[in-house]
Amino acid sequence: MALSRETLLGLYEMMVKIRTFEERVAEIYYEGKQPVFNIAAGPVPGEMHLYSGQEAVAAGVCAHLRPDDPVTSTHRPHGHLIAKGVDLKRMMAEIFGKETGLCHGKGGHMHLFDPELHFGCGGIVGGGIPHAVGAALAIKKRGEDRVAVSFFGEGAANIGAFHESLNLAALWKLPAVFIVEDNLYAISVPKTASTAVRSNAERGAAYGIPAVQVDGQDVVAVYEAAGEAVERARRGEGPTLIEAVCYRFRGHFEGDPEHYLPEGTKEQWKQRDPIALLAKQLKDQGWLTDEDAQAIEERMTALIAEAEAFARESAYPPPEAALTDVFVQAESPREEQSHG
Amino acid sequence: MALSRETLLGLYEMMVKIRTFEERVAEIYYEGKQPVFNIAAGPVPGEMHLYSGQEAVAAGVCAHLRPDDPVTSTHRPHGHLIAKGVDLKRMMAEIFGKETGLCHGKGGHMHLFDPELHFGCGGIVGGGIPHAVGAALAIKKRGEDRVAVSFFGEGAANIGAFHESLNLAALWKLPAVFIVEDNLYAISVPKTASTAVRSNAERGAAYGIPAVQVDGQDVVAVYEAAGEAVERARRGEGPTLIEAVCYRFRGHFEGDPEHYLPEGTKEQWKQRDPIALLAKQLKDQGWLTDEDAQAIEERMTALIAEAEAFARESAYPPPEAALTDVFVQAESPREEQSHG
Amino acid sequence: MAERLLTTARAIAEAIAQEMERDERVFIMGEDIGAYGGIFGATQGLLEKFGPERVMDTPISEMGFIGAAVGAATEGMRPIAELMFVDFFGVAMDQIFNHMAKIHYMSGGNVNVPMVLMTAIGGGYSDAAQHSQCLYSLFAHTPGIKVVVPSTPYDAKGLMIQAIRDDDPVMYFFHKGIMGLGWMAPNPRATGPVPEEPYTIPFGQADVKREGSDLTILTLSLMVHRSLDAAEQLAEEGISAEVIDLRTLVPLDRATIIESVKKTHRVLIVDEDYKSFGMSGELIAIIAEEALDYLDAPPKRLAVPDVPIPYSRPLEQAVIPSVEGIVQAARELMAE
Amino acid sequence: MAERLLTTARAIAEAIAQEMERDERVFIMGEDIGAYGGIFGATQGLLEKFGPERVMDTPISEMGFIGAAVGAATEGMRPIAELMFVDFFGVAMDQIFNHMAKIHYMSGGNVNVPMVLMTAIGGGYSDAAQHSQCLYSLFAHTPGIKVVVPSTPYDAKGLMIQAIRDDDPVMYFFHKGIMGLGWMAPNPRATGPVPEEPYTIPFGQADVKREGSDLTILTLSLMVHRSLDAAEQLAEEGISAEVIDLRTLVPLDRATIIESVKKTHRVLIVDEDYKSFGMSGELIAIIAEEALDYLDAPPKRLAVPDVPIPYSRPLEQAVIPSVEGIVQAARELMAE
Ligand SMILES: Cc1ncc(C[n+]2csc(CCOP(=O)(O)OP(=O)(O)O)c2C)c(N)n1
Ligand SMILES: Cc1ncc(C[n+]2csc(CCOP(=O)(O)OP(=O)(O)O)c2C)c(N)n1
Ligand SMILES: [Mg+2]
Ligand SMILES: [Mg+2]
Repeated sequence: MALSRETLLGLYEMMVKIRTFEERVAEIYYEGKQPVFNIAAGPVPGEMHLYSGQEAVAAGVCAHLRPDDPVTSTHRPHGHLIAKGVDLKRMMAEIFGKETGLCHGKGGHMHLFDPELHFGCGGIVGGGIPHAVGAALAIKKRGEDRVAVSFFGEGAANIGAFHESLNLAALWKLPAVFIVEDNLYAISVPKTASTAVRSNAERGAAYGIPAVQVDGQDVVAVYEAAGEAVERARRGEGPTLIEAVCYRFRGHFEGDPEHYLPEGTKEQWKQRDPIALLAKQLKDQGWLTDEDAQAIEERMTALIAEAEAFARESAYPPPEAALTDVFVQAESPREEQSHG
Repeated sequence: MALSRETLLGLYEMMVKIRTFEERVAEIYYEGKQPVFNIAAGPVPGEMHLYSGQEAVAAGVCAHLRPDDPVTSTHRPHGHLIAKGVDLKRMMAEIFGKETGLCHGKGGHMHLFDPELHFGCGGIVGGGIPHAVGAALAIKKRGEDRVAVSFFGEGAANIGAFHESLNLAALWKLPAVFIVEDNLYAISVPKTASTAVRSNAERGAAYGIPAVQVDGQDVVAVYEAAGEAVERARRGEGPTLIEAVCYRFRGHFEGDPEHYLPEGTKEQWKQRDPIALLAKQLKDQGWLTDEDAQAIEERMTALIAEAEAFARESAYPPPEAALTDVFVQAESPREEQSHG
Repeated sequence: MAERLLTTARAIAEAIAQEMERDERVFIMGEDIGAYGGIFGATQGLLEKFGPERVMDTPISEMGFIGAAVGAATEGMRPIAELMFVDFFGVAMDQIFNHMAKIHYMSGGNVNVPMVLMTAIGGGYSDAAQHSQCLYSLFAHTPGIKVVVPSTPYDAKGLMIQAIRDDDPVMYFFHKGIMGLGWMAPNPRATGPVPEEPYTIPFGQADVKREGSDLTILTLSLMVHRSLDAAEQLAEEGISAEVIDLRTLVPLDRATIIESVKKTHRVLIVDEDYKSFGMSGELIAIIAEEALDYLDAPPKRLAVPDVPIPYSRPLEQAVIPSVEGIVQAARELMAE
Repeated sequence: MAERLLTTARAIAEAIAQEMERDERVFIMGEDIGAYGGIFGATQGLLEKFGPERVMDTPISEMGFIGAAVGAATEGMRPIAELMFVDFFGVAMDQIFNHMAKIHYMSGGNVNVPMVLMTAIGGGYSDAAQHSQCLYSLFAHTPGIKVVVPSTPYDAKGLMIQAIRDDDPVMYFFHKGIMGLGWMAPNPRATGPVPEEPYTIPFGQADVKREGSDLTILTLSLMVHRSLDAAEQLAEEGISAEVIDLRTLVPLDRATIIESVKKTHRVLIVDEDYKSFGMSGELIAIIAEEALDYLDAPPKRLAVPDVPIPYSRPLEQAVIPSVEGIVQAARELMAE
């Protein structure tokens, strides 16, 4: 089924938004880290895993999701959260470690939580997969038509939590969709050195789950596969596993020397930039002009500049704030002890 | 290929040996626990998981193994260790917690180690699977033709270690054989409530591993499937996954009320007692008479009585022994510090 | 009216049942908690009352289902998960340690994880190295987890209801030897008076289970019972031991500890966990920090002497603190 | 001849290389330890020297490959496994805790598990709650694991060789901030003299990194450096601090600790791990048990105040002990 102009333009805009965000974060990240790279320096310290190159996956999947559909993500979460519809200001402020950030500065780039969007992520590979199972379980218990989606990398598909989660989701027929983003590498380790099968879609059989591998550079392919999976889940027919084959354009994290890449492969993959691919298609269909494209880019740049300004102007949390939020109830609930 | 008389009689004897051992252990176990059951009382305290009913699996697999082939087992290890060729005296003494036991009383029924037989087991479900991978890795590194075998239950096939281990074994093409003993239950939880697929053989596909489900009450079926798998591994062609469908005749552990069993099912399964099945076949072939059978039983009973006497006569370790064996080297190696 | 007596196992199951009735967001997951009623009886009768949707037997996938409890909790449910033996924590520790415990903090307080992870602890019945540990210290060391370790049926019920109502992740450790199980060595104090109506016991309130003036015994769980038995014997020798049941390690009731030490000037820690780098060290450190000048003798501790739990009865009995061992340690403490 | 200077990372990689040359049973497994050379450089150059059979990149399957190391060790190999960050221990804890640590004991001493599990610890560079922890206390609490935590290139090499030659399972914790990485804040002491030939440093020998007479600072890893810097400042104020680098927690050099405290009568523990139920408590307990009467002031501890490590720089700097914090704590201790 051919997608409407509106849908395609929506996907396009979203991909541009993510790319623009990521590339701007990269620039900010290197502030204070040049000429000598010091991971602790600059306005954005710590590790930084960017999503550039994989935009088609986040955009294609999240286009089917409502704000109240739970999503769990990874150490590379920006794309998913943006596609889910986050307030870029609060997201950027978190990345800057500011009081106005999504987590008041306690989480940072790898630990972004947005309860309004039912979004969570974290730095432990595979750690979010069981959370999506639990969210889907909550949905099923309440008889709602929401869907829980878990994004993770092909590297994560070799950790125990993957197996346990898929089995539980299938066994309990939960409204969950599992998205493997196969960007070919887990840091420096290629999929061929980590995964005994070529495609994680072959692993659906181990749980009786419908599974498919799609071209993750082709946002339409992702959109269609995800649409089926999400609908299936909403109808109460259980989970789906999708592997989207894609590529990360910026290395595992900023500063990755990428010595492990076979020469020329990145350049080849960049020939299939998901944004350029869709732009070409849209232009071929007469649905996008160069001026349109430029306008979109400018709009996104402005949005992100606004988010950046907000982040920069925001204050850091006071040092004492480090001691709060360990517990909701530092004291016990106020209810009276009825005995003893 | 029809099996030789010698092979079949060997399998038969081994099954009888295991059964006789287990049933005698059960009797001993209840000493001091009647009329009131107290798990801490009697000559053999603690949990007791017996193997009666599943003998065809241990016998059929281990018939292909040499003493130097590593085997990892579970909380239900007696059958595997006996089939591997253990000294019954030292095994029984360990179960009694005696100084002369395999582990000088420190291990007990769930933690039996016999380094001469390259045998280990433990009480954590799935815990032994990665050890078999490591043993197979050691074998491969040394270019030996040994094979590492891991036994575990169908319940264990849902834990993360299963997934990680099978992927590693397949990826590294290790000489390993994975035996799922599907006795239909993990304590009270039936396979249908734990496993999203009917057969764990379907899970071989997730790792590109040859996988097969066999009738675990039929020792010949087990023997043949295991023979292929072991040979394949010895030839350096990688791992195999075998699921043997069987049944435990004595409940999960001694004292299991088994309320969860659908009425009559155990009786049905007992109709297919693996020992009786093979006895019938042997008798039909004229390779076993009632007298032969009785003689074998008596021989086994005598062997086990001898082991029991040894265990009973042996001393307990002295209390101070509790403090040794935490480390091989309580002090640092004697080598001199060459600097500093 | 005669007091109603319950075993600890029944007290826990009743607490869960009452909260499940009160709050439909509460449900429970674990291995063999349904038809079997829980290996240690903490969920007996729940399946019959609430059905398989709210009392869910799980596969042996602790990482998966404890992680699912975290995910369900962040979606507004109030799950209870049972980890059958605490010894199995290692297969699920990432979910416990990096997610359950930290999500509230990492989210800047915006996401709550209201769940209870309950688990069985303790040895003494020859279940050996992988089924006999206590390990509460590991979790008390971990920021973000409330650590509850009851010793009596009464406390068990009140602390469980408190745990379920608490908006934070709570780990609830019950000792097999206090559950009142028919197949364990009888412990008369494993059955006791438990009010029928729901009640709560606030966290962070230690309970002085016996008053005394010569030394303070700080302990919890089954060791409360052994310490009370020891105190009895010590009383006959003219030594008056105060027995304090900590009840919760996080939050910890420092005030009660310090007050008692300031009164008795001598302290013995009795702990079934491993000795080093755990609870016993922490308690001594707190006392040294806050009441150093009140100590008339070095603090003493009796704990598992940094060895795995051995199987053989004489070995196991040698490493788990016994009534005799406590009496002996108290005598030595008084002699210093 | 001028001393040869190496970073800690290079010292560790050299130690491993020398042992791999000496003993063909030694091999190493982990994520990104091959072509990448280890995220923290502890395996740089090894793949080139020894090839992919002995320097094995693994999938992200820590339970699997650490368990495989256990299995290979019991089969007579001497594996080294790298857990990239200690924070990830939770996905592999069962293998570490119930198998690696206990098999020797459970087998009655008949099976050895000669392996090294090395891992990166520490924060201070905004890597937040799941990538900044220290956690050595958790493993020191676990019977059956030797716990090594070096602070200098020299110690790192000698202790690594010792670890590989040891017949017991050893956990080896290196702090990212002492590795001498080009992409971290420079730490001048992360580069230091390291002899070329192989040498060992016995476990259980603390090292007095600076002598002093007014107070004893007990610490390890990066905090040795911060304590030495603090001692420098304190010296200017006329306070003479002794800085003891514990180097190994298991075995622990109690003698050196007690001797120093008996000399200085005051003790400050500096620990980058969580404060409660961990190393700092244990050290104070040992001192209270063995040297109570020598203490002129309550022992003091500076550690992460029982919160997860926050991301934002001012928050993180507030919770990880700093040079200023150590100076301040020492001053307070002297004033008591
Ligand atoms: C349990 C665990 N092991 C290892 C790591 C270190 N690590 C962080 S990201 C990563 C690679 C992840 O690869 P993949 O899942 O393919 O995601 P990608 O980075 O390619 O998006 C690794 C090994 C971790 N964070 N958690
Ligand atoms: C990690 C872990 N979880 C739970 C248990 C408790 N437990 C012991 S045996 C068992 C059932 C195992 O079932 P299965 O693997 O099918 O083996 P079987 O007992 O049927 O032989 C369970 C749940 C355990 N020992 N380890
Ligand atoms: Mg990847
Ligand atoms: Mg089973």
